[in-house]
Amino acid sequence: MTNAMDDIAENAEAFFIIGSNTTSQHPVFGTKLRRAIQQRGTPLIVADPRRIDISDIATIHLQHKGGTDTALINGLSYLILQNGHEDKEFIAKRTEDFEEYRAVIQDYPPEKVSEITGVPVEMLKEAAEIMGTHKPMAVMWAMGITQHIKGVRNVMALAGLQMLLGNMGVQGGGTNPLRGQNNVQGACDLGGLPNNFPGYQKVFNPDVQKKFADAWGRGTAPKVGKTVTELVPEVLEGNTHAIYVLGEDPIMSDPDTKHIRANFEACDFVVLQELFESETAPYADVLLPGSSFAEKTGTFTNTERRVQMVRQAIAPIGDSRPDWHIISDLAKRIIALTPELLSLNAPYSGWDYDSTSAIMDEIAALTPQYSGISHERLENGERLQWPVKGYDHPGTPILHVGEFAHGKGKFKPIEHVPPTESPDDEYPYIMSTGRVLYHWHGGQMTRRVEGIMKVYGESLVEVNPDDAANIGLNGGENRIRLTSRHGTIESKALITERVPPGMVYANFHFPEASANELTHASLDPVAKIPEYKVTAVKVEKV
Amino acid sequence: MAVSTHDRSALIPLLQEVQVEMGYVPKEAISEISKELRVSTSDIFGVLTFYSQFRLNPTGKHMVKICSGTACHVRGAPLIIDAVEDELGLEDGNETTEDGEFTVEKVACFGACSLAPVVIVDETTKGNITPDQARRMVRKIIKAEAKKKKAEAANE
Amino acid sequence: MSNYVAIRKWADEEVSSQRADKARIAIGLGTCGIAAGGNAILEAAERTLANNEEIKADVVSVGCIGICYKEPLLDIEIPGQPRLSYGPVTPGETKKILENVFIHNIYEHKKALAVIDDDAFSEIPSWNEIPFFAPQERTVLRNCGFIDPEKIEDYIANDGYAGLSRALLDMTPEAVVKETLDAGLRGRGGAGFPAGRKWTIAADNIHTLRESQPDLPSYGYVICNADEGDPGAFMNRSVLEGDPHSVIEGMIIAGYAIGADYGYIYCRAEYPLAIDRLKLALEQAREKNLLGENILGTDFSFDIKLKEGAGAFVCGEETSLIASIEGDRGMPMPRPPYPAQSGLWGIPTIINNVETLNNIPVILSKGAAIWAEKGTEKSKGTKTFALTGKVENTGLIEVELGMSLRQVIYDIGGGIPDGKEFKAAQTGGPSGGCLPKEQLDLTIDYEALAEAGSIMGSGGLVIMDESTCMVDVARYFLTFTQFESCGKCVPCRLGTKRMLEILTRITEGKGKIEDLDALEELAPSIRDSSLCGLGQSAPNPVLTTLKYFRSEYEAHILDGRCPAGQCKALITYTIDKVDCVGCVVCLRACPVDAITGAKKEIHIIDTDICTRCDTCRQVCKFDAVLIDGNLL
Amino acid sequence: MKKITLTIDHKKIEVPEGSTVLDAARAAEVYIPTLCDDPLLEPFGACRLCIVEIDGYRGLPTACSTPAADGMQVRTSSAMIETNRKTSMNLLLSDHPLDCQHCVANMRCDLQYVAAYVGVRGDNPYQGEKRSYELDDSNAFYNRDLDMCILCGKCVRACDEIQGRQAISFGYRGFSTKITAPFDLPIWESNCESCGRCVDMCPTGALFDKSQLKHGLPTGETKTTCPYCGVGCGLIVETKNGEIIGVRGDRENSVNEGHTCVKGRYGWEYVQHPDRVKKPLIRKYLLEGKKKSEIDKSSSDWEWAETSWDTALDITASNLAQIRDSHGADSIGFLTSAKCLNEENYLMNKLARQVIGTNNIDHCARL
Repeated sequence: MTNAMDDIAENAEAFFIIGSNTTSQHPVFGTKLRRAIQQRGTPLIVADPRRIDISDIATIHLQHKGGTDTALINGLSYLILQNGHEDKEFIAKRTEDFEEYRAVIQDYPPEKVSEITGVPVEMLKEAAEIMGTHKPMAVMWAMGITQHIKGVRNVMALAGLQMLLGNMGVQGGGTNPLRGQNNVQGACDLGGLPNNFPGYQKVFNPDVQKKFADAWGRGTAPKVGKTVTELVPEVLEGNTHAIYVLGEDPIMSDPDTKHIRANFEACDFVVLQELFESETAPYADVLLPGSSFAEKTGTFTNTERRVQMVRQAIAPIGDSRPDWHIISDLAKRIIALTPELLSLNAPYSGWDYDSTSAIMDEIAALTPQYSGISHERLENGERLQWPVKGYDHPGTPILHVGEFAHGKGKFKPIEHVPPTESPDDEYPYIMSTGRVLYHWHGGQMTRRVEGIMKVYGESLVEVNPDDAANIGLNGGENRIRLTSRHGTIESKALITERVPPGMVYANFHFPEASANELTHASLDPVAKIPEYKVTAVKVEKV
Repeated sequence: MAVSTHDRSALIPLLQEVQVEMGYVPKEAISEISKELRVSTSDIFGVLTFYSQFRLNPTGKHMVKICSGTACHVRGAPLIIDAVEDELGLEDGNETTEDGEFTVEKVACFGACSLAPVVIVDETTKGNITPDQARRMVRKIIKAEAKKKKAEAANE
Repeated sequence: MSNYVAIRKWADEEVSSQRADKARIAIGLGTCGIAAGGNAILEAAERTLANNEEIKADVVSVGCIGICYKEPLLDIEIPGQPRLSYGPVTPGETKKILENVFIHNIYEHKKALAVIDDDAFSEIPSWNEIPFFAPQERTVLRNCGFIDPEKIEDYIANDGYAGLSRALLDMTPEAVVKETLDAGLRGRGGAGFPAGRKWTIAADNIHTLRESQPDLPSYGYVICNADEGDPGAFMNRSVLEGDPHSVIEGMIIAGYAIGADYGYIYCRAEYPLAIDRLKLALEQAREKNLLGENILGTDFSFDIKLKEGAGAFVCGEETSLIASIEGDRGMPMPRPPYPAQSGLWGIPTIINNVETLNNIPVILSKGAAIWAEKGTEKSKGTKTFALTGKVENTGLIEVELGMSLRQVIYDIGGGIPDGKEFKAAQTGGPSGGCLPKEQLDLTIDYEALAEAGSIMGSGGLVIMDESTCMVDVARYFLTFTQFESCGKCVPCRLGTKRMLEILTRITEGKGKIEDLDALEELAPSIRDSSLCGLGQSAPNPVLTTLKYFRSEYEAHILDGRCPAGQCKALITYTIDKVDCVGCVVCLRACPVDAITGAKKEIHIIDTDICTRCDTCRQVCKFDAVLIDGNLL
Repeated sequence: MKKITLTIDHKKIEVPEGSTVLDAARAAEVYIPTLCDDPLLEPFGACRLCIVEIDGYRGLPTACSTPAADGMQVRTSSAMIETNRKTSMNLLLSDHPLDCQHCVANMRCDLQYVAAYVGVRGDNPYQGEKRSYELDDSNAFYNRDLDMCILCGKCVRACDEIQGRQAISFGYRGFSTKITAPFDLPIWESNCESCGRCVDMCPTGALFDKSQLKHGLPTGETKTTCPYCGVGCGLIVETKNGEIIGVRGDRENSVNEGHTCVKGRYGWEYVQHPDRVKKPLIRKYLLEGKKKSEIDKSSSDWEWAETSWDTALDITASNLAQIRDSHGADSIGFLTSAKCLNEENYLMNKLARQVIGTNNIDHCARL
């Protein structure tokens, strides 16, 4: 997020939520927005194919067809330009490539956009009018925008919209992707990506390579590694021989489950470090019992780049150990087998950490954004949002104030591309996937909470009442079978107007009916994100 | 500037309209108004149960409104209430008879205090009424209803 | 030449042309007129006209003139002749009177009540000579019963909207506020806060708001509190029904004075006639450019919306009323901020009651000095009262402030009926108190009433005689306040509940003498720590009855006796052996067959079966049914 | 922001303009009893316990609703104040079950505390009817016992002002006033999202977490950060005997100001779930030195064996090293975790890049 959550809730003059079921997935932030809408009267525009909780209080709900986000955003930009509501000064001073952008946008008049997206022209006009006259507007999105074959392009289109309106680098504005998992931000920040060392330092940059080789006593080849969606399928191709999984459940969360299973099955050596015998456990050779958040001390980084303390509340359960213990212990044992591989006198070559605080000090030394972060500062109650450029730097609640991190903001003209899968006679429904308020991700945690299971104890696939009638559901057991080109599941149906006709909505919280049995592995060419939001399926009564 | 299109102040007038139309405020109307005005059903329920004008259940076919204003009270309204409730067999604070024929409502004040005590039966207002007269007003309607039923039965 | 001159000219012409050639038969169809059978009179008049072609007249309904005990009233006005009032009339008498007057030129009739503003007939008194009207001063009720409330021309022809015209065309808003301050008009809704002071605060706040936030849709509101919730009061209803324009004019002037843009009339839904007449009046005023955009051609624009209350006494409380208009439960909010600082939707708002606003046009058209000639030093002007209960002449009255209670009850009210003794006068409704015989010479003004433990209130004045039980009256009011308590604050919600429980125990003969201590301990705490006026004043009926009628409480507790013969648990009905003639009327009427006997035999009441429903006593023509051995 | 100075019980205090007298008293650390006020909610003025005397003010204004003004002289205690507080408290308790021993809120009950402060004890001079309702245990996480409710309205206001949900409301009026879900139905049939904020704010035992029934009072508390979504709410984990017995929001964390969602507040049982893996597990074939390619996965070779950390880590280390040496570093992939600590993610990255020598590291950011 370029802006902080409280800043958005308090200072935005309008909200644009696209592809985020905010009140379910980021409930406490959703609540802040809801409060602003109800108490400050801040107008809200929601773009989502489904009726979601927050769209019920939206000023306008643009119910566009799944996979038509770019066209929708371009159409709004078209109208903003037509109304003369663009921020000419901002565009001139702080951006480049505007003319190329404008040229593409000219291809998206409201009539055409309405045709593509299914949103009435009047609503497009109304939304563009609000955007043009309520500045700053904050844009929020989540997986609804990114889990498409063109997810990255959607994000660029939104960045274009915000630059057009001059809503960047100001209080209450910005582009604000809402990060899903509690520490997905931290995992990205600290090198959990195949192309980046910690702090988004590129692996292919020789200076970076040298920096880490000098610090650690050994570096990697200057070449981008494989993403999870490439890595696993390469087992069967003979390229991947071992997989080490820390606290994830790829069998539940990765697309095209059948294929994933086959790859794990064939892998030479699988290490799983987990709390439970998850859906991935049957494929593991070793299962190392890690610890939950309550059993260890360290930090998480939230969606607004704020680093916060996690503190140990109870002793590790059984013989389980904090994960950082396990990793360091293992590292030391591997190094002991071939100590010659690294230069042991490099300043950060060693693994003898007495606490996570010491690890944070190493992070600070090697990660520009974290260079001012320490447990000590956090324990003193400081609010630190990266970049924190030194131990005396207060952090950066809003990014891009006065100047973009990389100089001028580049307008990227993005054309609409239809989704890979579209409904046909055999698979007439579009399935979208996501989470529900009560569950979390693969459900390993929430399915082990009694109260939550009482509330939401089985998989429910949302079906529109009209479709339910066509399928022949009569309010009895309402069991349905969903079949895609990739697999099949059975589930109970929840008949609700929240989904439009022609669409079903499934979650991946329950292994017996995981939506990912049906999804496909078409990947966004840049971010390698699977297209979870658009799968063609057929739906039958069981 | 905030954009507000949902005027909460329309809530009570809307509920009043429904009540005039239906004689009470049914659940379905509440959900509809809730969506229309974006006021939660719980809030609407709170409003409905606050104001004595609103009813959540249908009333009887005939309304007997008995004024309980001060002037009426000192001039014998409690006796009128007792008499009417006794005549209709109403007990335990029930307002509507089991057969759904009558609803008896105690009204704070009609503002016709100089004619206390006052009773309104359907469209007829009666001042300076005695318990015995009140009983007779009610009996007359019961008789008329019985006669009507008999006539209907005969026609069939 | 201002617009107003043209409008006035139009109204005068309309009225004189309507009255010049056609007679008018007016029937009082205020709520009380209807309750007294006014509709039957209207029908009788119309039938008479239909059957007698020679009678040429319009039959119209008018508001209440106030003399309720003579309802239903029939007024006849023939061009060139004074107006005559008859009442109470029956349908038969109506036919007779109309035929007499119109066909035979006979004006006298045993029901001839008064001649209005004339002494043309020696046999019929002029209206200001009859005892009910003679001591009254009519400012608020200046038009009630005289004009047709459904015709704006009637109002205008009687100086209506002259005050508005003067304010708008000749005065600055500041001068209008000053005029109101100078008049010393105090709020007629209850506590008597000076209206001008309220206006001054609101005007200042509106001014500041306009400077600081120049693009708001509105800056100030005027709310007319017409939610007359006081049981036993109907002054506001009568004014709204009989003279709706006076209130509207008052609101527009107030709006101009403080710089408001909109007004709301918050009217009881139980007053359907008032609502209809207000709606009509608003339409007419708009049509005549007296309301809406650029009123009377000036820069000032102001419009009024009508909101119906939904039945909650607490909405008389300013912050509750605002919550109610906003669509919420009428639960009061702590003050400050006062509505004049931050009211409806957070905008400065003044809330004035019907009678306060009704006085404004008079102050503006005649000037503060003339208006303030009436009344006392600190309580200026006149005040209307709903004189009801155990008094001979019930009705709506208006007197100069400073008149004594005795004058009101005996001179205007004609004393207590049936030769009974006066016991108490209740003023101020559930927020007020009961004043005993010793206070009969109390002058009616804000300070004197407060000192005696009651309040002026909005004008309910209920007279009680020896057959009224004061404990029961206190219980009655607490039942009311408990039921009407919004439930928010602890002292009011639970304090009134506990007081009510104690009072109920006493009336049921289960009281203990310590209960009186508990009442005396609870009352001041509820008064001092409740959130709003409802709770703060709820103990008044208990405090005053305890103060002035303590012996009656003690009789219930110590002697197990209700001196007034009202508390069912403490009384027995018997039949006097001497007076009973054995007519079997009571025996037949008894709904529980508690009476035995036969024709010409003395009847006997079985007190175990008797439910004390009072039916036998009411039907007995020989006063033979006694309560506790007494004839009540 | 403009500052104003006032005196509370002879204590001078400077507060920002817009503060209430109660805010000022809190800043001055002068205790004023209250049951319906919360700094996070709008002033309400229902309990009437925070009455004070202020020079130049009529009667007994409530500190919660009276704006602090420059030069104000406030007294928080006097005979008049004490008498009225006692009456209000006695009235409150006259409609409240007094079997504290049976109440979940015992010893963490604001009503109990304030009653003791005001000096009200057993003998209540005002006896009478008490409201009585059926216990509403329809919600999966918390119960509503309206007999205990003192109608302070904090739950209603929390649900409205903080959660923006309006699932509950004041219903009826007078003595019959109660907190209701729509149509008086059980709370589960409302649109309640079980965020638990009402429970958090309830000053009595009217709202309580089901978990409190089992465990009583915590003996330890730890401030930490929520393990669910990216918002990163501050939590306080309540513990007893080395176990978690409850979670509530951390008011001092500006991300959530004490607020949580249903998962954050009630989704902690998994930590202690019997399913937790408590010892390192390893496939038997590894202990027996067999080759994976040669075993039958349906045989006992593929069964789990509990083992020591040393064994598990040695076998893991040697297998990884051996695969690295025979197939190259890039034949190994690492999936790090968006649920783990920053420090742990850094170590995973270091393990992959430094120890193994591959950039094949990723996590479920995209999923």
